Amino acid sequence: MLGVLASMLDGVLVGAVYGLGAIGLTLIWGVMDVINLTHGALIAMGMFGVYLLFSGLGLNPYLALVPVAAAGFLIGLAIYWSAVHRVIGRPPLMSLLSTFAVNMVLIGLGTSGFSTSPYNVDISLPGISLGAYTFTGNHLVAALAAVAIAGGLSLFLQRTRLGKAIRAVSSNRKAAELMGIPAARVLAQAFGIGIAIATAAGGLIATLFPFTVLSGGGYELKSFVVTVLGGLGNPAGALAGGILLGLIEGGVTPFIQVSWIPVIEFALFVGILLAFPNGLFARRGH
Amino acid sequence: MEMIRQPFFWIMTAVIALFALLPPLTHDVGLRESLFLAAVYIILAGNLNLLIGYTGYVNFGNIVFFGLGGYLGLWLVTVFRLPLVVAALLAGLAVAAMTAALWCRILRLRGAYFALASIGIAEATKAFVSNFEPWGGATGLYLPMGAFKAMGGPREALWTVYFLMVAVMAATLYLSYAVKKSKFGLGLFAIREDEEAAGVLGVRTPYYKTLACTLSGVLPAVAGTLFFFKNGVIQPEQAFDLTLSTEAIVMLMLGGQGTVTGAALGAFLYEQFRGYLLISPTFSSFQLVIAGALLLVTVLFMPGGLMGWVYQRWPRLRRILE
Amino acid sequence: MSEPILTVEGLETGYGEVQVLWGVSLRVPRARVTTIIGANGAGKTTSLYGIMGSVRPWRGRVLFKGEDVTALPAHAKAERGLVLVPEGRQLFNTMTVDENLEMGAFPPRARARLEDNRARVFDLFPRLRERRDQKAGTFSGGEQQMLAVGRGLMAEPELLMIDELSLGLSPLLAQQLFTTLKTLKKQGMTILLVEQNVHLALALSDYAYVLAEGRVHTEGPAREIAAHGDVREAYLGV
Amino acid sequence: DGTITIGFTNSETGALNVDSSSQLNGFKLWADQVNAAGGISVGGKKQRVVFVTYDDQSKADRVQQLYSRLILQDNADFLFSPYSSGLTATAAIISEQYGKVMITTGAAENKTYQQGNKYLFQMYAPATTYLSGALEALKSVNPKAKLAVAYKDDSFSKAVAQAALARARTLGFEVVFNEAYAPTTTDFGPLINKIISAGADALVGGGHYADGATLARQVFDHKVPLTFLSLLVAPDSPQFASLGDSAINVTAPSQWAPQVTFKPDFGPTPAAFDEAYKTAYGKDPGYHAAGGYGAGLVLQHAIEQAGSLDADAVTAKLNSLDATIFFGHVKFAEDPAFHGLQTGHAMVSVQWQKKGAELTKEVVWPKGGATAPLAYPLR
Amino acid sequence: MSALLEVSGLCKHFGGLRAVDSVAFTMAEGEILGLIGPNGAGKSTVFNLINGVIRPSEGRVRFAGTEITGWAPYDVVRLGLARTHQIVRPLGDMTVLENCTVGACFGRESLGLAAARRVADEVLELVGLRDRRDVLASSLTIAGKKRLEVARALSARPRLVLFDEVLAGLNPTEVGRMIAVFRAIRDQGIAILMIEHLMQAVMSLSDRVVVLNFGRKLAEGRPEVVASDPVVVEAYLGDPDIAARLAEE
Ligand SMILES: Nc1ncnc2c1ncn2[C@@H]1O[C@H](COP(=O)(O)OP(=O)(O)OP(=O)(O)O)[C@@H](O)[C@H]1O
Ligand SMILES: Nc1ncnc2c1ncn2[C@@H]1O[C@H](COP(=O)(O)OP(=O)(O)OP(=O)(O)O)[C@@H](O)[C@H]1O
Ligand SMILES: [Mg+2]
Ligand SMILES: [Mg+2]
Repeated sequence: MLGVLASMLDGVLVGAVYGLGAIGLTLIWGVMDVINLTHGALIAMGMFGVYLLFSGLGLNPYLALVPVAAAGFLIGLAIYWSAVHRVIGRPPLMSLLSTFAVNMVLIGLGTSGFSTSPYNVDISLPGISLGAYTFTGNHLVAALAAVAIAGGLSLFLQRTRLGKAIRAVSSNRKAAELMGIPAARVLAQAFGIGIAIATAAGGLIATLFPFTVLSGGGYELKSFVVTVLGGLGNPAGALAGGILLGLIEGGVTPFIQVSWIPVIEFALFVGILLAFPNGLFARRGH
Repeated sequence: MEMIRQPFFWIMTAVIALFALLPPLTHDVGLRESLFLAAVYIILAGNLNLLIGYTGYVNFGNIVFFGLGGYLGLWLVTVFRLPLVVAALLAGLAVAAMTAALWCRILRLRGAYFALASIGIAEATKAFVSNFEPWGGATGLYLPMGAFKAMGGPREALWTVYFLMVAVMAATLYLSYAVKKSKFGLGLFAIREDEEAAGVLGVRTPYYKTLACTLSGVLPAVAGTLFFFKNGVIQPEQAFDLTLSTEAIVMLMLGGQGTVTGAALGAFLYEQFRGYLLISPTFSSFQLVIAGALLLVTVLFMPGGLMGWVYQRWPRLRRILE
Repeated sequence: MSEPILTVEGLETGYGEVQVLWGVSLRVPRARVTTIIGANGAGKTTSLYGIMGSVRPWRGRVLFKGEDVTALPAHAKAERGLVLVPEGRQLFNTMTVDENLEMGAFPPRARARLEDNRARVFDLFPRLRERRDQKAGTFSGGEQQMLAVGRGLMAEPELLMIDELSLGLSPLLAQQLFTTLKTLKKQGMTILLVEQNVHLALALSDYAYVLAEGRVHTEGPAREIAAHGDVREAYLGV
Repeated sequence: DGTITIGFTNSETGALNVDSSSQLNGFKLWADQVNAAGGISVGGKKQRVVFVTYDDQSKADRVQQLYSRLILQDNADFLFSPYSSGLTATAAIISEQYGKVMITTGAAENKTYQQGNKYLFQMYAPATTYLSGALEALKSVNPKAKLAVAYKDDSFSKAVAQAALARARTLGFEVVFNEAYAPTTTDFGPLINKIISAGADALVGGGHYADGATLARQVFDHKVPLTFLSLLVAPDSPQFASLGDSAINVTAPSQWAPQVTFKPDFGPTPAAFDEAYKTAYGKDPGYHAAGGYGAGLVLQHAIEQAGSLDADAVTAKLNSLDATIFFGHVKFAEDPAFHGLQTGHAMVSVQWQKKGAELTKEVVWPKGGATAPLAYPLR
Repeated sequence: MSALLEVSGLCKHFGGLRAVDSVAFTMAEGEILGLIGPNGAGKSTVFNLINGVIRPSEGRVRFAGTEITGWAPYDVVRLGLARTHQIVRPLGDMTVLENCTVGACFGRESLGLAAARRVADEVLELVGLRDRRDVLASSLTIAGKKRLEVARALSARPRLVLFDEVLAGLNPTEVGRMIAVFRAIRDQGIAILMIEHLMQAVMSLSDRVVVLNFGRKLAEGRPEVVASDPVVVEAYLGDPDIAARLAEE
């Protein structure tokens, strides 16, 4: 019994991080209808960013998140202007393609730089234990950080002008231009924010699990699941979705072979999609 | 059958003939291997085109057809000792049936959500098969050498499989052309442009979508059987490789979605190109980077894919190269 | 008469290879209502988009308040007070009425007077106040038109350009709108109107241009145009 | 011409990168030494060795294309296999039809050798034997241990685990937990919680480097109350030491360890190889490295015996080979049902032990070849 | 002879809003019925309910003797009931001709491609889009697109068409021409149910007029009668000689 509780708690902690990982994707997707296939690569980039700052300069991994996210924002702008801007508003597949191309480049550079062998950020904060079960400090901190970032972002989108402008542009670009909103710049910033959060998420994950250049892919997949649970372009939803996902994983593990978890997870995912075509926590339809 | 009177029909036929004749005439197995993979890619991209290019539904799960087909086929061959061709065809039908049953519900989802669901299906299937003991779970199915013996030894077997694969490719090309020229195709295009409006105009959208999706599954499934039969082993990681799914989409876009020529050309060039980078001593370590960069350039400066560009440059070709 | 707030000189543009405008020249004086009429496909909408820069001008110049703004992007012009209520509404369908209006007031100069303007728009179209939280996309055709005009007014325009003002509006509402424009005009607002309800348009305006096949066919004081023989026959259906 | 071409693909990129590349080092070292000595003598004539290699990206798509190319365009005389069992089976179809000898290093899955191949020879002890040593060692210290088996969900690890389960039962262990985990797993939290719940006090299993290292680390972080931990592949790699405290007293089945004391019939002594490898690459050789070198060595021996490059002549020599080299005893099954399966080679168990500040890898099983007694319990 | 279209007790609620509230009317073969009313009165919603784009909350729709309440749009068309959209929905990346071919292929007679193209051509001729037949639908002007909507609906060879403000955006002269077209359509025996705000057209075309207000039927009858009905004037028509008042300073 205690075991079930423990693994559910574990699930929630990890889930929060899944959620954070997905926010970047869902934001960009919801706002500019771009399925950003560089997401995974950039999560990985965040991981290695933190790794380098930590093992290279001995910077505290959690502090390292700040420069990493900042760099992520700039990289985001760069990717937007170079690869995304020209294909926006074209058939959705175009952006799919261009981001896939950028992804190939990033992965290629990554593999030639770090090969595909695993790395890890070697810190372990004192955890808390529950009977024989232990929750590492890293998990606790990561979960808190995730919640904080997600909360901040959704406030930003609902309240601030830029936030609303982002939604306006996503809803009707031409009209936005006519109303004096510099659409392109707004989109670029939105993209930058999305990437910044993706890299930050990567950085947090790096403090939990070892990673390779390719690790991002797995989290990208989970991000898709979370996106659906949470609804497109809805950060708070994404966080909730992530936690739910973690909870489900944690909840079922004690009762089935762990190798069946993915089956449950994705079957459930498709089921939910059919039941709630706009996502479980969707606020605005699509 | 006024298709026969179209020049494009004969262009396709010529290309298929080249595929079928070049390797045996030159006795060049290297060429055969490369064309074999090209054929596989053309089959994947070409059938995907029915759903993405014609109907406007982005299916990331297209690899499931290929993988399931492979598993069903090898299972039938190894366990029931069925001859390859029979197994392949049965696999095709079985996959079609499953698709019709399952996907018609998925197809109720629109745009991005459909894309997501298709990813979900791909992953679920993969995870399921890696746990499914009758199919060897993670170990997969190994093909006993005997299976080749039945076809006169490996050497002959591989040639036979190659010709079969070319046949499936031919079927793919003719099918996509026939569909494009048909009333059915017109309905699909209408759905792609605006599903609501199409419905109001009388297009039975649910049936048409399901039919398109089902059609797009049959030939990849057959190809799957052939491909993994040739490999002699099938394992989940290889059978349901999401990257290949995405690459198929890439090929389609590269060539120009919605056009038969585009799908085929995109697939062919992509295969050749990746293959070349992989073996070229200078590039091999940077092959991904280069492939990516070139792809990006094409996307940005040839939005309509290769065919889009060709049509713009020589509008008259629009009539000839479908 | 004071120098015009907007001057268009020999504007030429089109879509892709197709040229649509073949040298359109307009002068829009301050505090007046100017109308463009013309058959379908004459190039009215294209002219307005050309002025805004949504369709890039190929040749010719656009001067706003004396400044050459030909090359500026649309949003820069909106910030200077040159505002277009586009044909076919172009609302932010996924956002509420309120948010739509708020976005209308995006330029800094408009931000300041957001609340007063919102109040004014709501008085103009009470329906919008009743439905301030409804998503614009689910509005009826006419309601969308109200919102489009309202959003335009939110932007504190110095020159308000409206494409197909009365399109889809009930006669009553159309009349109300025209009366509103008249009051706005009295308050000193400058308006450039594209309108198919030629009778009302000419009645309201001071000066009118007749566009045909991408060229200015005739121009003159509204009354003369209204009386002009072949104009009556071609556009007034009499 | 005067050279012997050996072709193979290796996984420069993709999941199998680490294990595959250390093997490559082994191949290279062998080739360099041979060429330094002028080459392999074929019928008295010295012929130099050249490698042709491509990246198979750890994927099956192009394996056959690449092996065809190796054979037909690059005129490879002999082949080494790709790293994993699946890819090897796929490549074997090509190598067999062109009658090319292919020495497999890595592909430990027994199924690979049950497809009726004639020219395929396995360097490593097959998957089925991997964990028996570890279990015997455990039996010697705690016959009553409650055993947990957790393994990577791929063909190799699964084969190993299943063999281990059978062995465990015959040794009379109670198996309280037995599950596979997805190959991409990085978060072992759920698994570990279950192992704790099951009340296991010994854990055997694992898979390859990435997952194995992670599992070891998280077992440590979660303070799992285990007395014995033995994992496949990962702990054998020198890199494993970087785990620090998490690595202490972890044992692993190993195809080979530098300290072994075999008396080679030909080729270098274990110590000599160890030395050469250190000087060449500046790090300790893992068993993949040794296996790679061994593969070359065995091939060289067969060629020299046959006195020709003819595949069938060489095959005959390999079939009849029954010798000991630095890598251990080598003998291939001749029974057509599983021709080429490695039957001679026996594995050892190694353990990371803390000597002062140093972490060193000691051979702890079989007792005969042991360099240190098994450290028990784990913590 | 029984009615061609029979709508009874039709209701549609959106959340709290009663967009359509127990509306009932009938139409005879070949009749032209005008549906007018203030913006947001529920006219387009009535169309959506009739051809099945949305399901009614209550009420029934009978067409040509068949109960079609809750049918899918594509089945309704096959029965011979076509419509246009107020907010145009062209199949943008297809040519004008292809747009109409779709209409003909999947319309009442569900023709083969060749036959469908012929029908499409005739129709385009009729609405005066013949010369644009090979341009992409997306490149038409709003008014052009509205004409396309008309053409597409007619290609289905319907017995009844629903026109939703297809004259909006035309100048009076062009309206005059379209009115002629409508007469031609009617002479082919096709009944027309049209939403219009252009009184000029409504008056001269309609046999009868139904007036909606806040989702309810406000009035019904012959055009000139309805037009002079003070309630209608007050709610919808407003001041006839507004133009004069605008002009005076
Ligand atoms: N997006 C477009 N692509 C290509 N051609 C276009 C596009 N929009 C308009 N056109 C063409 O430009 C010409 C002028 O169009 P425009 O919309 O300016 O006419 P208009 O005077 O506004 O007509 P209406 O009264 O119907 O609005 C027309 O021939 C139209 O077909
Ligand atoms: N999906 C929806 N959700 C909420 N309200 C809706 C929806 N669709 C329509 N409405 C409301 O129902 C009412 C009737 O809409 P409808 O489009 O039928 O009006 P209409 O009579 O066509 O007006 P117009 O002449 O302006 O086109 C409007 O107030 C509109 O806002
Ligand atoms: Mg216009
Ligand atoms: Mg309406």
